[in-house]
Amino acid sequence: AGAMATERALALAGDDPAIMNLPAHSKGLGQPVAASGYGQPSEWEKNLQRRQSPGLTRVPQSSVSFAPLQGLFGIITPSGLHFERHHQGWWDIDPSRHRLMINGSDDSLLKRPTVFSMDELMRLPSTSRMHFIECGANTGMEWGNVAVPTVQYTHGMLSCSEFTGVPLRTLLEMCGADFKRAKFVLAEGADGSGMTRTIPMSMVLDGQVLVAYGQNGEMLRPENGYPLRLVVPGVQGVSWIKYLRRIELGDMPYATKDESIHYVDLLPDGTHRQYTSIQEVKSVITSPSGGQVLLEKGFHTITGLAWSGRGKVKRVDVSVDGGRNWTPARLEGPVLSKCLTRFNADFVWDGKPAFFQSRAVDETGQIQPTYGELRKVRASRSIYHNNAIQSWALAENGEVGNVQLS
Amino acid sequence: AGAMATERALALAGDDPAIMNLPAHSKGLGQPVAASGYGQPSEWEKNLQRRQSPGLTRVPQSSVSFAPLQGLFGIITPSGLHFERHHQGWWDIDPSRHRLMINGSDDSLLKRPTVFSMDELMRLPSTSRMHFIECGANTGMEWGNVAVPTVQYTHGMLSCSEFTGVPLRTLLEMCGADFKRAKFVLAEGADGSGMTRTIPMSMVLDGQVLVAYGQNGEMLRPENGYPLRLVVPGVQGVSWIKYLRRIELGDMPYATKDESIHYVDLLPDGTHRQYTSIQEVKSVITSPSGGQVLLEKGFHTITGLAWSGRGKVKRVDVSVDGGRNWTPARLEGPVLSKCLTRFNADFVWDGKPAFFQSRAVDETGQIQPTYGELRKVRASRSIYHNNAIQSWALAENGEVGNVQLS
Amino acid sequence: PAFAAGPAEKFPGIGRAATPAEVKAWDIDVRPDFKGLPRGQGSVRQGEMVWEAQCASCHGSFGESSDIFTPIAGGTSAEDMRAGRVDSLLPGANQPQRTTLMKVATLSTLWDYINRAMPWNAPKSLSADEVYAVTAYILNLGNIVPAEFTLSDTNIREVQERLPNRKGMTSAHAMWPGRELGGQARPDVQGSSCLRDCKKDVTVKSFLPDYARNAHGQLAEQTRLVGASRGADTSRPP
Amino acid sequence: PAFAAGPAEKFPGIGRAATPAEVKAWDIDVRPDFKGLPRGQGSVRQGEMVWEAQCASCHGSFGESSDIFTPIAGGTSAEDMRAGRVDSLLPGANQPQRTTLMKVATLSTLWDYINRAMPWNAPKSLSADEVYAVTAYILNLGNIVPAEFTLSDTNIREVQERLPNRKGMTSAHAMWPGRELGGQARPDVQGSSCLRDCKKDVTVKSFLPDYARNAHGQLAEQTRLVGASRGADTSRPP
Ligand code: HEC
Ligand code: HEC
Ligand SMILES: [Ca+2]
Ligand SMILES: [Ca+2]
Ligand SMILES: [Ca+2]
Ligand SMILES: [Ca+2]
Ligand SMILES: [Ca+2]
Ligand SMILES: [Ca+2]
Ligand SMILES: [Co+2]
Ligand SMILES: [Co+2]
Repeated sequence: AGAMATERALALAGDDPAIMNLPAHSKGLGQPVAASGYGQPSEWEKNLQRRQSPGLTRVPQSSVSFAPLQGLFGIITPSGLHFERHHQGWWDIDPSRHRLMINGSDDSLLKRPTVFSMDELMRLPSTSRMHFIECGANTGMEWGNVAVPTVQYTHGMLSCSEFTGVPLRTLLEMCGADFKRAKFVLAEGADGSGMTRTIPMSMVLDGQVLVAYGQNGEMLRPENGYPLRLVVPGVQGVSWIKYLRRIELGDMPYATKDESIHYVDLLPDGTHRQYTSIQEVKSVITSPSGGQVLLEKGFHTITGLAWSGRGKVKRVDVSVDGGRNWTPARLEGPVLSKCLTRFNADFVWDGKPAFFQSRAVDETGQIQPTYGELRKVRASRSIYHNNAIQSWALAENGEVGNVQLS
Repeated sequence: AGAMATERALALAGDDPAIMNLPAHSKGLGQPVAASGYGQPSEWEKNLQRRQSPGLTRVPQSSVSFAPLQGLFGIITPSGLHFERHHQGWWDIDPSRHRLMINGSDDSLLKRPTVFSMDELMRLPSTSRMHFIECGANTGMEWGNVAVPTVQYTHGMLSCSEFTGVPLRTLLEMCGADFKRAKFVLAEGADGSGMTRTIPMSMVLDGQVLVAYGQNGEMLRPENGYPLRLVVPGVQGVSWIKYLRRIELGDMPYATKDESIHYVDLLPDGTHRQYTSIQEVKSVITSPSGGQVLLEKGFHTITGLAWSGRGKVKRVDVSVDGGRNWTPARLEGPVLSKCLTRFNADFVWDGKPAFFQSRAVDETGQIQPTYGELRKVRASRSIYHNNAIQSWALAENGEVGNVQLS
Repeated sequence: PAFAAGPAEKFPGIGRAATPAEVKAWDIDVRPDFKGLPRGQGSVRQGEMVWEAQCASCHGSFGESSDIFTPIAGGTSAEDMRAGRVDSLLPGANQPQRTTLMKVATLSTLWDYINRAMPWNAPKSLSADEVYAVTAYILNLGNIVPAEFTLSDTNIREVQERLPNRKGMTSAHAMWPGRELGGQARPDVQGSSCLRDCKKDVTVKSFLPDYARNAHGQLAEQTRLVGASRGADTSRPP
Repeated sequence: PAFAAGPAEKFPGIGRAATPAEVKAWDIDVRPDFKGLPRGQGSVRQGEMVWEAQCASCHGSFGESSDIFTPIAGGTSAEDMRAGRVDSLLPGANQPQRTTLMKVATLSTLWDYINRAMPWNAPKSLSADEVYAVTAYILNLGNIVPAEFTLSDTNIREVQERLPNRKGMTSAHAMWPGRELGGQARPDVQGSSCLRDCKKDVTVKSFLPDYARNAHGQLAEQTRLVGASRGADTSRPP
């Protein structure tokens, strides 16, 4: 009410020049259609960029750029702001010369090793589905302590798109796969890293895994694997092989570099968990969030994202008192499986300090853990799969900071 | 089978150089992350641009650019390819100086005329929803005869995005609106045209109309009304006022220029239908479509879009024999209300001529009409609201053309 | 009370009362019942001066130009003015273009639009009197008012009753969402759900003539370089 | 029969049989059971030459560099080699970085990765013998094979049995989607659904120290210019 009184006083103090002096755009002729055949965001939005976290990686071709979640709405990530993770740089590949090969680790697993051109793949029955993609290392910097200031850096290895492509199962059927014996699939990229990952056959069989060329209505972006990538819903991003050139059927997992030396999770007993694929139930408040300063007391909307690699988000609870009490947030539809879900909750700021936290529950009953609950089992050296509840602290001066609570 | 035999012969004739000679991207180091803080499509995708239809309009600031539907996937339109319709050019407005005013046509209709800044609007409870937007004049050039070659020009005044914003109802409640007497809403833009349209209060009351700032996860694009536009689901695009500066409550419709001199539909008896808002059930096959040439016989996917301003799409039938026989197509989920729905159907081309047609049915039971059915009632001078079934003719040489059938 | 209270307490801190001057600055719309019309007046002769100086370059001296937009005047008759319906809108009337005066049913529409949007490159630059004047000039071009006429807020209702197409609009349709306009519940057009043997003959009634093949540019450059098809090479015959 | 038949008749015209030479050109993966490993051999000494010429600039002469990536060798002991578990992975071991040799459990992984991806700026440029050699050199850096050792397709299985962390991996978890790996059905971590009075004290355990305030640049320039908040001005203290 105090803030409002000030507002009103200000208003009564005079008429708003932004209203009284008609702006140029009300009194002139604007720009023509098709000024850009492919349009761009407003010049006023330049602050929202994907960015690197200084010091996180040593070379920019094997690195990460984070999506600016603090400024995004809804569930679709603009493709220009999709997070990046490359191991040996990205390419813009001539699609007319790109090929997909399907073979077996031996002849008995697959009857017909086959080569497909993009022309051919794009003729096959396709499906379009919205899914999140999250790097297994997302929030990895925060396993031990608070390390970075904003949600862009804590959670920005996360994006969500509508993907279009052919179910891998269709292709394997065409090639005469022996689904009884071939329990694993190796997917391999055409880039320098020749990125390879073992893909669960169960997800191929139930039609979830896509050989995708479309992303948010257009072709994949070069940074995201143009012209072909694998989509493995709910599974960490490294399995979504970019520049996909080859699929091999096998009867054992492949222990590739990025599932043996990296993307393995160190447990307290010194063993590494291997083939940890699923991204567990998780959520984060994107606004108000670290590095932001609230302008005024009064009504605010708490907004954020929730997701689960196991299926649909069922509920998101929000707390503003450090986790003493929680209130269910509003979920924005459509709530889709293995897709981001936007949640919103009301908050009236009285000028006192507060904490913002969110906790997601998925349709399998998994509940997002606190740091305490997570570390009790996995300690804090796993690097990957940190799905703990994120806490933001609001100070009296309106500034919001990244914190971890008892 | 003939085509396949040829293929195999070709394959046996030699190993594919695209496979045998490893490409540069398999043997080198690619580009770094964040090479673009805001990424762009592949260089190979440059053909897909929004384009004007030569001769359609006289000045490019009051004109249309069409979305390249022939190359799009799924239901989300990439914001860079969103169709444009400006009446007095587009602007990139400083959002910190943009205001929304709400007033009544007289004091009795609205208790508190109010001014909102963008800062304030973005604090209110918001919702995110996916909706199509179609210009009332979409397919208008084809009322009488075939006039344009491709689906970009026949149906490209159509796009679909996830919009984020505040229900207009919330704002009107804050201002103390008299919903009993105020049956109409005037929405007004801040651009030179000061575009104004009368909005149905029934759609405001049921929460459908949004005051939106978000589009596909980021802010609206300047061409689409940055920083604020009205979203009126299912209603023709001209009502989705861009650069929204003012909402007025009234007790009668406003008969603005673009609902009295334009966006009125001329009937055979010489009267004009006024306030024709709803975009009726409609669909179009986007591939194969006019101006394309099929490369090969054999299996092809027929793909297209269906939508209805009255609700969800319930079914889409596809015909390849000129409308003698129809087969239900596959609908891709999620099927959402007043949103594009992607459909797919199988087609094996035997090298003979064929016709591609699609026919949508919505959840209210409305069925998309043929040109014959449509013209029987409305003749062919309406300009707006042409939702007839589109026909594409496939010739023996593989070329697809735009036709209208008996 | 309209400007006294603050915004609803449900959302503290959001919105502020608009001042009377602010509302006056932006509330410029004029409704069919002429609510919102400011006082003022302008003669056909004054309008002609405004028109020649600020409008004719785009619309032509007699509102006849179609270089920029459809013509403003033309296609209406004295008979139309009496009946309130424009005959040249009937099928077969052989009217090349539908002019503004053939269509407009509410004079407020013209006044409001010129006031908010014209001249196209300098909208909202005319005074109220200039808008009256130039509206009068347009009406005179259509022989709706005589050359010595002065249009004003006091006589505009009478002129409304002379508009050639004032009875030319209908809301009796199902395309307005809601019942505010009366309208009709049932859409006027319905397709068929036939699935098998729906028709006998299939004839192509209309197709793009060969001379128009390249009218939208080289289509080969307007589609993707991969996929099931390529764009047709429209620089050559099919 | 593998290369004889064409693609399934369900989708005529799509896909073609891969030729044996094509499969050979692309099927380069080497599995943990060494399926896919080409014949060949290379000594530690030959490997040292490859290493110094093509690897050391990034990884350091002894695989110790962390300028480019985590070090490759270091942190393993003779005891680890016998047991197949690396002690320095245990909590409190005070090992600054987790090197490649501390983690790798399957020798195929190293061979396959170097063969497909190294040198980083010229991947797939090494001959099979060079990959054997440089792998031998790396193993020697970790004291897993002696300096006179020659690694080959015939003895690689024996060397696998000496890898320090060969027993360090587990699939006993619920994070693989499917039952192909055994694993566990029940996730190991579960949160609480408490809604009211869930805890007493709230203490901030960790926060960003003041000196790191600007470590990610000026945050005021990393958020939108409108909305409920602005980015903090991190060029100044809070
Ligand atoms: C620089 C060119 C230009 C000038 C000068 C100009 N106009 Fe226009 N006028 C246009 C264009 C273009 C349109 C169509 C705008 C649209 O698409 O909504 C138009 C539309 C109109 C219309 C609506 C016609 C219809 O049927 O929709 C009227 C009435 C009009 N102008 C009157 C005027 C008057 C009066 C003036 C001078 C005071 C004027 N114009 C000056 C370009 C111009
Ligand atoms: C120009 C720099 C550069 C050169 C030269 C280079 N590497 Fe690398 N190496 C890297 C980088 C960067 C990575 C990490 C790649 C990634 O992120 O996946 C790496 C990773 C590795 C790894 C995996 C380490 C781990 O723990 O994941 C091995 C093994 C390796 N290199 C061996 C070699 C060998 C052998 C050579 C020479 C034949 C070589 N490297 C030459 C830069 C280089
Ligand atoms: Ca293999
Ligand atoms: Ca008004
Ligand atoms: Ca305020
Ligand atoms: Ca008449
Ligand atoms: Ca083929
Ligand atoms: Ca040990
Ligand atoms: Co990753
Ligand atoms: Co329009």
